[in-house]
Amino acid sequence: MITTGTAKSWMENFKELILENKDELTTLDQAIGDGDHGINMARGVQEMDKMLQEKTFETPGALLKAAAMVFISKIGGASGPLYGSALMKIAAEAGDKAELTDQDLLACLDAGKKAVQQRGRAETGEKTMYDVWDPVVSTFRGEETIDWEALKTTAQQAVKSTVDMHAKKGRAAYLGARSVGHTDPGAFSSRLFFEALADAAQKEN
Amino acid sequence: MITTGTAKSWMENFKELILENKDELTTLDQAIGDGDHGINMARGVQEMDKMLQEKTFETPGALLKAAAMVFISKIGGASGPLYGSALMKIAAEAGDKAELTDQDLLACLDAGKKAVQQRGRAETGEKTMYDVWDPVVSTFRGEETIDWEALKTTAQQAVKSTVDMHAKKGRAAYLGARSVGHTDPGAFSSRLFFEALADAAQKEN
Amino acid sequence: MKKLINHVDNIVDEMLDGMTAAHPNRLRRLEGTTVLVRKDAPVTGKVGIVSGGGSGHEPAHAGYVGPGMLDGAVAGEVFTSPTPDQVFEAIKAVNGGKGVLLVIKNYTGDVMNFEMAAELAEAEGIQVRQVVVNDDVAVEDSSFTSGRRGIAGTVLVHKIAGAKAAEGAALDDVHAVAESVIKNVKSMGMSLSPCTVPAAGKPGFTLGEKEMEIGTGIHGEPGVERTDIKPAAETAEILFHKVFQEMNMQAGDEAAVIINGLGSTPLMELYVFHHAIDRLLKDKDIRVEEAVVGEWMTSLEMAGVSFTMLKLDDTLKKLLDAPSDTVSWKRG
Amino acid sequence: MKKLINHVDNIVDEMLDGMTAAHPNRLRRLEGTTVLVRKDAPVTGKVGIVSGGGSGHEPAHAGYVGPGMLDGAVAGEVFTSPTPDQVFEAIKAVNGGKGVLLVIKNYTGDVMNFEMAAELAEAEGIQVRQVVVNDDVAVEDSSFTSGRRGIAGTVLVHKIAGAKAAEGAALDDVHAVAESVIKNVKSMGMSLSPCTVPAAGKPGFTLGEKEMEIGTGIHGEPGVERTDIKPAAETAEILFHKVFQEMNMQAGDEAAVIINGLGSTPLMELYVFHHAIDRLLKDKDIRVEEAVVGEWMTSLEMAGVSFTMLKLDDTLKKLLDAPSDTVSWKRG
Ligand SMILES: Nc1ncnc2c1ncn2[C@@H]1O[C@H](COP(=O)(O)OP(=O)(O)O)[C@@H](O)[C@H]1O
Ligand SMILES: Nc1ncnc2c1ncn2[C@@H]1O[C@H](COP(=O)(O)OP(=O)(O)O)[C@@H](O)[C@H]1O
Ligand SMILES: [Mg+2]
Ligand SMILES: [Mg+2]
Ligand SMILES: [Mg+2]
Ligand SMILES: [Mg+2]
Repeated sequence: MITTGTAKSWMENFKELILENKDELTTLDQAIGDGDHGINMARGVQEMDKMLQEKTFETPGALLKAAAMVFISKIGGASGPLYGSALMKIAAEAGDKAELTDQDLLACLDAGKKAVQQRGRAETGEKTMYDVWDPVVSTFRGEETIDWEALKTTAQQAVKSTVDMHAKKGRAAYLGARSVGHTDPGAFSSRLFFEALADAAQKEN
Repeated sequence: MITTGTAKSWMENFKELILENKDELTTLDQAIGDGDHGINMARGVQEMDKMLQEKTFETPGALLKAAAMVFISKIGGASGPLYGSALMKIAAEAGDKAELTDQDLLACLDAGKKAVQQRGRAETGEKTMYDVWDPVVSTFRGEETIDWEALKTTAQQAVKSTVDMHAKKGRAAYLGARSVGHTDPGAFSSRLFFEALADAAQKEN
Repeated sequence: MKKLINHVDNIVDEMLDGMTAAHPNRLRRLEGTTVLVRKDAPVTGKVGIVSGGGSGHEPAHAGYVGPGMLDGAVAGEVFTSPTPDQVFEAIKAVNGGKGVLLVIKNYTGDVMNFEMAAELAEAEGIQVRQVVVNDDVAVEDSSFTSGRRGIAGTVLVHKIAGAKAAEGAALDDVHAVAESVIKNVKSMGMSLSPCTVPAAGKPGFTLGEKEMEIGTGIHGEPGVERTDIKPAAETAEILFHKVFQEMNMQAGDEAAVIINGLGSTPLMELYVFHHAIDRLLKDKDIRVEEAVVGEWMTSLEMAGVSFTMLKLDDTLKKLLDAPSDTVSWKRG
Repeated sequence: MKKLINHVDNIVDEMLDGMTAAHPNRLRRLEGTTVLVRKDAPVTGKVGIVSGGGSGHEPAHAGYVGPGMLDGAVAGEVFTSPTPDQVFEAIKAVNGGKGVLLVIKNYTGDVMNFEMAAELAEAEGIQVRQVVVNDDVAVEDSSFTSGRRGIAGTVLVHKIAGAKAAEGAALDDVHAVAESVIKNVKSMGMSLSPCTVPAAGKPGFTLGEKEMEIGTGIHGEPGVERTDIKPAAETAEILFHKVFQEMNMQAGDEAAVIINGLGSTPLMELYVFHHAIDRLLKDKDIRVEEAVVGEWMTSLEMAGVSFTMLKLDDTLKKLLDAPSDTVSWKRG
C-alpha cells in the first residue's frame, strides 16, 4: 500500500541512496561513460528534496509528478529524461488515487518501464538502466502483493547481469566490446530507485 | 702560443665540453632561467663543428671569426649574441696573425670581455657570464705567459662566486632575491669556454 | 585537480556571465536560464538556429552565437546535456516567426532532452526541426546502436546552416542544407591525456606516460585503440585515412578542413599536425582553400586533436564563405 | 613529455610550414628562414612592422601577420630569441620604402638579437626604429636591471601600431603610437602548472598539487610568490590590483582588456576569471567595450592566465577598433 507518505519516503530514500553512492556511480560512469552519472543524479535528488521540503501533496501521483518535473529540469544528460519520463508516466498511471495497492503500483512501474524503453529506444540486453527496469517489473507484474525482499534481489541480480553485456545504447556503446566487464551506472542507480521504493513500502507495512 | 690548430682544438674542445654538460646547463637554466641554455649552446657548437669540418682557415683570427658567425646565426637567445660578439671581437683583435703569443691572446680575451660587457650592458656582480669573463681576463692581463692551471681554477672559482649573487641582468633577474643560491648557467658555460682554451693550449705546448 | 575556478557548482553560471560581460554587444543571457542568445534575438523573418550541449567544449557553442551562425546556445552542466526546459526557453527567444532549427550532437542525452524541448515548443505552436550531427567515425556505425557521436564537424553545420538562415531561407531549406553538411562531414580524434570534470575531481581515464588513445570522444569516451605514442605525422595518417575512407571523395574535389585542439595541445603542435595533414591532402589531390586550425570544440583540458573534413560543393562552399560575426568565428 | 610532434629538432620548421599550408592566401615563408610575412609583402608606401621572438607562444607572433597588424614575424627556437640574420631577412622583406618598426619584447636575448639586426639593416640603408615592450608588472621595475618583461600586452602594440601604419603614417609616427601603447599597457600572469620545452624534455619548474605561482612569465620564469591555490575571484583580484596600481587610471576612464590563457587553461575557466575581473572593473568604474578572452600569447601547455589592461584615449581607441585581417585577430 503506497500512500502519499510512502511516496515521499520513496523519494527521500532514493535521495539518501544516491548521495551515499554518488562516488561509486561516478566511478562506474568514468569506466564506460563520461563520469557524471553520480553528479547528475545527486544534483537531481537534492533539488527534488528541496522541492519536497517546500510543498505538500494530496496524492502519491501528485508528488511523483512534481518529482518528475524536477528530474526533467535539473538532471540533464541521458538519465534526466529517462528518470523524468519514467516518473511522469508512473504519476500519470497513479492518477489521483489517494492510495495505491501493490497491483496499482505494479501498473505504475510498468508504465515507467515503458517510458524508459520508449524515450531511450532501449531493448533488453543493451546494457542500460532498462536492463533493471525490465526484469524487475516483468518478474512481479501480475502478482497480488509484492515480495519486497525478492524485488530487491531481482534488482541486484539485474545490475550484475549488465556486467557481461556488450553495450548497444548510451555512451558505453562507443566502447563496443571494451564495455564488457563493467557495471552499467544507470542500472546501478535504477537498483537504488527500486530499493528506495522497497524500503519505503516495507516501513509502511 | 696559439696557432690555427690550437684555435681549432679550442673550439672542438668547447663543443665536447658543452655536449657533455648539456643537461647540466639546462638544469641550471631551468632553476633561474627558461631552461634552454644547454640546448642553445649545443645547437651552436654542433653547427660550428659542421662548419669546421667543411672549411679550412689560414689564421686563428679567420677561424674564430667564422665560429663567431655561426654562434650569432645559430644560437639565438641571450647567449648567441654574447658569445658571438665576444668571439667576433677576439677574432678582430687577433687580426691576420698566424700565431698568437700568450700576450696577444690576453689582448684578444680582453676584447671579448669588453664585447660581453657592452652587448649585455653587464657589470660585475650581476650574476651573468660576465662574472667569469671579467675575473679570468683581469687576473691574467699583463702577464707574459699564462699559467693554464691557474686560469682554470680562476674560472671555476668565478663560477662558484655567482651562486651567492643576486641577479641583476638576464632572466634570473626576474627572480630577484630568489636567484641567490643558484649557479648562473652562462657563467658555467663560460668556464667551459676557458677550459676548452686551456686544454688546447696545454696540449699545444 | 588544479583549476582556475571558484566553486565547482558555479562554473557554468560564472562562465555564462563572464561571456556576456566580455561581449555585451553580442550576447545576452536569458534571465534565470543557461541560454545565451544574440543580442538582437529574435531576428524577425529569419529562421532561428539553436545548438547546445554540455559545457566544457568552449568555444562551442556560445562562441558561435551571432550574425551568420547561431541565434542561441544552451549550456548544460559540464559534459551533461542541458534540460528540455532550457532548450525550450532558447527556442522561444530566437523564434522570429519562421521556425527554429535545433542542431543536436548525437548523444543519447542531447537527443532526448532536445527532443522533449521540441515537443514542448510544438505544443505551443512553434515550428521546430532538428538535425543530429554524427561526424565521429571512430565508432563503427550500426543500426543496432545509437550510432556515431557528434564532434567538431558540428561547427560547420552551425556555419553553413547559419549562412542559409541569414539569407532568409525557409526552415525546410535551412534544415536541408544542414542535413547535407551532416552527410558530407566526418571527423576523428585522439588524445594524449585525459581531462577532469570539475565536479568529479579526478581524471575520466588514465593514459600511461607513453600511451595515446586513438578515437577518443570529446567527453573522454574511449575510442578504437590505445597504442604507444606515435609521431604527429603517423597520427595524422591514422586519422586522415579513417576519415577519408568514410568519404566519397575524388582527386580534384574541394574540402573544408578543421584541425581542432582538444584543450591543452598548443597551437604549435596543431600546426605541426596540419603540416602532415597537408601532405596527405596533396597526395589525394584534395583542394583546401584555408584550413581552420585552433580550438573549436574542446574537451576541457584534454591534450589531443581531432581532424574534420567536409566535402564541399558550390552551395556549401558559398555558404561556408559567407560572412559571420561571432566571438569565435569571423568571416568576410 | 607527451607532445604531438615528430622530431624535437623539426618542430619550428614544421610549424611554420604548417602555418603557410593552412593559410596560403595570407602567409608566405621566406625561403630558408624562420620568417613568415604577409603574402603581399612588402607593401609599398607603408611602414613595415616586424615582431618575433622564441617559438612556443603561438598565436604570437605569426597569427598577427596580415593587413592592419604585422608585416612579418620571426620565429626563434622554442623560448629562444631568433638570431640577427633572421630578423634582418624579415626587415628586408617587409620594407616598402618607408622604413621598418621592430616590436621587441623586453628580454635580454630579444633585445640583443634585434639590435644586431637593426645594425645590419641600417648598414644597408634601411631605416629602422625599435620599441621594447615591458608590460609585465610582476617584476619590480629598476634602473639597475634589464627591467620588466614583455608579455601579452605586446599584441595591443601590434594591433595599434599596425593600424597606424595601415593609415600610411610615417615611421616616426608609427613609432610614437607604439611607444604610447607601451606606456599605457600593463599585464600580470599566474600559473597552475609548468610547461616543458620539447628539447629539454622535462618541465621548467614544479608546482605542488595545491600550489600556484603568481607573476609567472611566459617562459615559466618565476614571479612574485608561490602560494596555495586560490579561487579564481581572489586570483583575479591579486592580478587586477597589481596591474591597476601601476596605471594612472580614474573612474570613467576607458580601457582595453585581455584575458590571456597561457596554454592549457580552458576557455571556460578564462570566462570564469573574466567574470571576476568584470566586477573589479565595475568597482573602479573603468569602461571596457569588449574584453578579449582567449589565447593570445601562450607558454606552450602551461596552465594559467594573464591579465592585461591598456588605458585608452581617443587615438588609441580608434586604432584599436580599426580593421585587421590576420589569422588570429580579425576586426571590422
Ligand atoms: N538509450 C538509452 N536507454 C536507456 N538508458 C540509457 C540510454 N542511454 C543511456 N542510458 C542510461 O543512462 C546512464 C548514463 O546516464 P548519465 O551518465 O547521467 O548521462 P550521460 O550518458 O548523458 O552522461 C547509462 O548508464 C544508462 O543506464
Ligand atoms: N645582460 C647580460 N649580460 C651578460 N650575460 C647575460 C646577460 N643576460 C643573460 N646573460 C647570460 O646568458 C645566460 C642565459 O643564456 P640563454 O639561456 O642561452 O639565453 P636566454 O636567457 O635568452 O634563454 C645567462 O645565464 C647569463 O650568463
Ligand atoms: Mg554520464
Ligand atoms: Mg635560457
Ligand atoms: Mg554526461
Ligand atoms: Mg631562452
